[in-house]
Amino acid sequence: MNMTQNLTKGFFKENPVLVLALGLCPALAVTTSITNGLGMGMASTAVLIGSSTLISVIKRFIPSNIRIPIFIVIIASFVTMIDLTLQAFLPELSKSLGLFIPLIVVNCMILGRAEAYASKNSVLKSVVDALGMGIGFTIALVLISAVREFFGTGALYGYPLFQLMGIEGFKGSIMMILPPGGFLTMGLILAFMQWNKQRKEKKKEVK
Amino acid sequence: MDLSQIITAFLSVGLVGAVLGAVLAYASKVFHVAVDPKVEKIMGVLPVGNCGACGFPGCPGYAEAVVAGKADITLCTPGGQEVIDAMAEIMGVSASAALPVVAYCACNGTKENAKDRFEYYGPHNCSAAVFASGGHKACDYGCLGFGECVEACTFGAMYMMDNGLPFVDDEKCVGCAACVRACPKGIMKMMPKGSSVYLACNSKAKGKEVTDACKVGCIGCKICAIPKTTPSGAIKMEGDLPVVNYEIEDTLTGAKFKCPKACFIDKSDSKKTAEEIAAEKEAFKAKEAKAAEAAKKAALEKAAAAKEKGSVS
Amino acid sequence: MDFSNLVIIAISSIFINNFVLARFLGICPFIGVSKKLDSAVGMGMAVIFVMTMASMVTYFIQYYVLVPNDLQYLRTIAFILVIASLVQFIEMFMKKNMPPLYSALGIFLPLITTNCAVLGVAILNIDTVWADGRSYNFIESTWNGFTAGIGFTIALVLMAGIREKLELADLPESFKGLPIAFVTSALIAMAFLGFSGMSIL
Amino acid sequence: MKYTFRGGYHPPDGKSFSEKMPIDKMPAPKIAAIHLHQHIGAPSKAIVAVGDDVKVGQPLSEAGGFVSVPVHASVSGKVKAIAKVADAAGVKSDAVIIESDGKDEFFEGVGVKTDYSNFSADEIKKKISAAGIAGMGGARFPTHVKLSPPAEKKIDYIILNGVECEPYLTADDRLMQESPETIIEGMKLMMKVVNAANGIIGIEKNKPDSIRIMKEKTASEKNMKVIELEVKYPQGGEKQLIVAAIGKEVPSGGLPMDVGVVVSNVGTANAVYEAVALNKPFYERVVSVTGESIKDPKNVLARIGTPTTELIEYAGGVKEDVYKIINGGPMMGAAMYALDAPVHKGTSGILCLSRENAAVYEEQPCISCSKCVSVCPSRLLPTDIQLNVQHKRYEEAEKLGIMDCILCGTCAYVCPAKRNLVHYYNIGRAKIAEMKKKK
Amino acid sequence: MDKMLIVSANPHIRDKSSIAKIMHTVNLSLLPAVFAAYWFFGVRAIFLILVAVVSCVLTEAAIQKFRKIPVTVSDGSAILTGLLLGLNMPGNVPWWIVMLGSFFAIAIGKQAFGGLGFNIFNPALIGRAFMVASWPVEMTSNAFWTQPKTGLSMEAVSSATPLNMVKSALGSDPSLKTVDIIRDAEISYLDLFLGNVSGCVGETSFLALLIGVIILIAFGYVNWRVPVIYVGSVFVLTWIAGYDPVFHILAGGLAIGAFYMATDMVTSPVSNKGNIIFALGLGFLTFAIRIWGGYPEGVSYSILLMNCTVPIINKFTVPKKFGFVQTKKA
Repeated sequence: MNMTQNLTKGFFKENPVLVLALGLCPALAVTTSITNGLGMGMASTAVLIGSSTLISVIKRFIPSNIRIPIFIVIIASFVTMIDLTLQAFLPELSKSLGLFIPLIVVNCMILGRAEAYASKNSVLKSVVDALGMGIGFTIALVLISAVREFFGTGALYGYPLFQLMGIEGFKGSIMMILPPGGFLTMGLILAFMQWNKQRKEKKKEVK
Repeated sequence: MDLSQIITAFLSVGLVGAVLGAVLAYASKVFHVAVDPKVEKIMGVLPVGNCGACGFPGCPGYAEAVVAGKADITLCTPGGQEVIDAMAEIMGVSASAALPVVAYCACNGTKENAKDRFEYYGPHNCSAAVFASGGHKACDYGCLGFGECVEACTFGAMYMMDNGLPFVDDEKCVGCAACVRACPKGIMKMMPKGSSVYLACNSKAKGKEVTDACKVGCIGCKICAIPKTTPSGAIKMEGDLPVVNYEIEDTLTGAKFKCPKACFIDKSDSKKTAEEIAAEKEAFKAKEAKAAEAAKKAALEKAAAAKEKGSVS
Repeated sequence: MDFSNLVIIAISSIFINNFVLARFLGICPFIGVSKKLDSAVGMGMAVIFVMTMASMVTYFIQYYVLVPNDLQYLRTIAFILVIASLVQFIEMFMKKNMPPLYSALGIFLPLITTNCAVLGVAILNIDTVWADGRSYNFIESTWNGFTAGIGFTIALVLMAGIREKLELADLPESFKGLPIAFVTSALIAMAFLGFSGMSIL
Repeated sequence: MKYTFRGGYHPPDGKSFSEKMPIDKMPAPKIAAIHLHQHIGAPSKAIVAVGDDVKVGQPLSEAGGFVSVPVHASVSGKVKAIAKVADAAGVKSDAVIIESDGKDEFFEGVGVKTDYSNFSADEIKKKISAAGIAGMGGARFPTHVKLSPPAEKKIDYIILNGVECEPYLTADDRLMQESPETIIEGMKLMMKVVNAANGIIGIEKNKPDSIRIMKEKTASEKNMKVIELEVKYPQGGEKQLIVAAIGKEVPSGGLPMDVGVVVSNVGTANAVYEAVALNKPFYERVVSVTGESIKDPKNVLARIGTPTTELIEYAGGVKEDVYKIINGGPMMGAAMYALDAPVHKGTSGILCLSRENAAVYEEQPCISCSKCVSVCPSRLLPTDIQLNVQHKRYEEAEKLGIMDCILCGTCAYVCPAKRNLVHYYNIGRAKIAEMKKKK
Repeated sequence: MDKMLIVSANPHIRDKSSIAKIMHTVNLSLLPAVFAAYWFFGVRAIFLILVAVVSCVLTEAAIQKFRKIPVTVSDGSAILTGLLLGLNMPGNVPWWIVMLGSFFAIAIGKQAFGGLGFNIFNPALIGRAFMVASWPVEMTSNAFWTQPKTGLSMEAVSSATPLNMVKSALGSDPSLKTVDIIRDAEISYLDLFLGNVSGCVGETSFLALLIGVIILIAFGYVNWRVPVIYVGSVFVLTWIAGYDPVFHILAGGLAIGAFYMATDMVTSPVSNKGNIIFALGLGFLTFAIRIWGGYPEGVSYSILLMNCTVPIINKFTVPKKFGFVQTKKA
């Protein structure tokens, strides 16, 4: 597998949220607007890259039977760093993501990559893999939050599209930015992906 | 931030960690319970993300299920192919060295070829239809055409054709024999991947009964099994139905062209044009005529030789 | 001890701010272990147990280790360490001393380590404040952990019951598996909206 | 007091076609095909060879075990072949095919009156078994086995089943009206065999004539009573009848003898009398040939082995609109496609239905209206069982009690979604039996 | 015989009932309620009901076409969903909200689960809950409820529903008595019974809905236990808690909920025992949400919540199989 493939596989083919169903909690909880989704995605990516790099650097020195606690501590350290950084520089975002910043620790995507990839591969490969996965995670979060923001408020990234198009009477469905909307969007996106996959398979069969 | 703060931070977390570590280390000795070493080995290769994607309660649960044989080794999506391979090694599920096989449908009773004996109403699947007086097909052994085999195929290698019979895509078929187990009539069978000609009938009934029910059913005439048609001996009769032994290499062209009911089907025919098939038939006939002539000649020569011998003696 | 505070905590963490359906905590096990009713009940019991224990232990860590040393920023690291160790300890203890309970609950324990609901409840115990600015005391924290676990269990058990029924349903191909699980969660979450604004007192 | 059970449903009974028709003795057929296996249990073994001459009542086979009974020639003539013949369900099995010589001669001793008053229980049982009697209600269980409970099981009651809850069928009804004495004598014989103190005859309320006659005839017998049962299908199910008569439920997986009861069909009682008193083996029985699509509905005394086609012709043939021909009643009988299938010991009727009555419907999804649950006499959850079988989850289906189902078809009858419930039960039960065998 | 006979499993005769017959009977039994909606809320009520019915039917047909499965709108179940949804709308709600709600009800509430018979939740209520969560102002604020008017006058005057009135009055002064509040608003029990009060267009008339449900019970399409126990338990609970029980059973959507939504065959338990538990749960939840909750009305949410529990109720109320209860020797 070359580097490009290694990078891009996380975007869609092995997207951590949409295909592997990892890291669902933040993907549903903070995706009420694109700003939040993007912020969460980038924060997680930063933690992922940091921890993957460090783990793959020191992988030789970690005794295998206590590797998991060590990984968790490493990840937790990076999370704390990110948490403090956000609090200092982006207090608004930090507030709206709230609880879910510290909870990046228990995002199984990060531990999963550390265990399945970084602890077995070279530093460069691990960084690329982490970057790819992080971008994939961000893509998924932005996608979900775009759907929710658009149908929920009629706006995209804060721009009120409906009003710009001159449709005044129509109001977005507030439910989409409430908890049920998160589940629903996720379910419908997954259903769409499954449908698309089956359609392609069927096409192949007909050929 | 002054130095003392860093030291307190370091010390307190270190202390918490040390205490917990010590307790756990002690506990792991005190509470040690023997586990199947295979489980531990599998735990070693699993990602231990405990994500639950496999449907089991965490990685240990999954590892135990695998060792107990209750779960497939393919359920760990985060681990991907590497984990599957590693687990396969631990579990000793090596890729079988046997010849690759593919499934085929041993029936050519299309809607046109085979008659119905009654109209069937009920659930649209084969095993249900069998419970209504053995199924609506006049032939007791014939394909019912509801496609339960296709449903059983998890590799997308089968589909139902318009003529009411299943089609097997040899390239996709992995030889798992799920369709063989699914068919209530025992029509789906396995053959080596490279072979092309197979017997498309499963009827163990006598000649008249078969002709009453189906245009292309095997009447048990034994023509295919005689050495003249199949010199290699790859076809043997078992009761009223011939059985092909694929271990003996043979193109089975004799059986294909000489069967009076055309029960032998050549898979490669679908890729050829009508002319090509006709030409092949001609070639076979010519070859056979030649062989017959040669045999005749040989017989004559033999007779002549015998005569000569006789005259000499 | 004000009993009414406990009632408010219970109503809030079971119904109004249900951990799964409103707070999105513990989605992975919620989706993963809700295929069978029996496992769902086992998992739920294990979560209740661990959440209660974790609430108790992290309370001590916070107020007797971190706060006196002015180290609140190490909260995340300290908590996750404690929780992970706690779970592992409980698991080993159960395996040895209570095999029947272990086979019923224990197998779910590892799954809980990385369950964000547990860390979530620990952090929420510290962060939530009453109207007068007071944080949860020890009993309130423990009670919050316990009731949040009950809320999680209720959601999990309802979901498992529905998913067992859906196994036999004639679902559209594209909705089979995860998609319908999420759609169902959405509809349950919508039903739980009925509890919003509820106050018994 | 109301005699009935919980659940059940009353479909329109359609008995008017043949209930007034006296039993009509049908001439012997030209060719009779007599299956060697006409009962539950081991098949019987043929003792005649091709070419042998046989006479009416001559045994053609011997029992193949304890749970097995012989079959007897129903016509006199020559054994033409012993070959596989399809039965009403389309299953092929060995049968003795006899070509009639038209003389209808009796085998030695058949039909000779004997004084049976001094017979011991064992002697009676032996006679019953030798006569090849198997339950005539449809289950075809060998009667002598039913009458041989283990020593620790005390039998208190013989219950005669004159319920005939299947719509259309009238064979038992006619038999009760035309020969009540023999039925009562047969019951007395059975009571003697198992030493039962009481005899009960259960008859559904929609047969007032039978009830009147049986009551008159048993008036002098102290230990016998006739009970009038509510009109509800499947009142004639063995276990349902026991509940209705004595209020006890046969435990799941158990037999009537577990509650001290032996249940027998009225036809069987008649056959027992004939076997013991007249030395006449079981070679003919009453069959209702009925339905709206037959020209001349009848109750026929037909020889075992008579082809269905001849029965239909004897009843005037089918009408144009015939759509389905059923062996047995409309609720539990089997639809036939091969009309040369011969009459069996368990054939209680041949039913010709028109499209209007026997329409088949496309299945619709279950809307859990729970009608099936309220009518199920076994108190199961029919739709859950069906869905589990449909999704090949046989263990679940077994847990839900598919094996306790009596296949009566009431659930499928009432289902507004027209689901083929019984069809799935058949599949599920077969698969579970298969799985158990493997273990 | 040369004619091909039919073979299928027993039984060979079938009852004449059918799903379409059941559904259409239920639809017809709603006619009194539709008439009451027209009588009290005018043409706009009929318009809303029509929008709902047409959108439901079109959605169902479109999805079934898209899935390439037989279109089954003629069985009347989509019409029923539309009718119930339309009857559950405030009089002044914008029509496009009704349309979107109907779409959601059928697409997500029903077809995503595989269509008729497999839905876990009552589709009409899913539609309504979706609308309440999405457009709370239009669906619940006083400006969108209309004052009933007898006859054909066309102007619509907005007014709070009795439940809203009582809830907000009690919120400001808990010591008030319900009876006094409604007397001050000039609402009599008779008004509540007939439907001459503000509210959703089809829910106000207890009388019309009662006629409908009696027809259904007579046909055997509704298990009488559910409506009776549901209404009864609300009555008893509000009575014990010191509220006005008669007001609580007559006001709001309890009638349409108890008579039509809770009794939906698909989403209610199978056994009688299950139905009793189901109805008791409904009664308690409705009481809890009305009295303690943030909403003045709790019927639709309680039914949705109990719908979630139906699979579990079914699991634990399996009837005792024949032969497992040994009756004592007589």
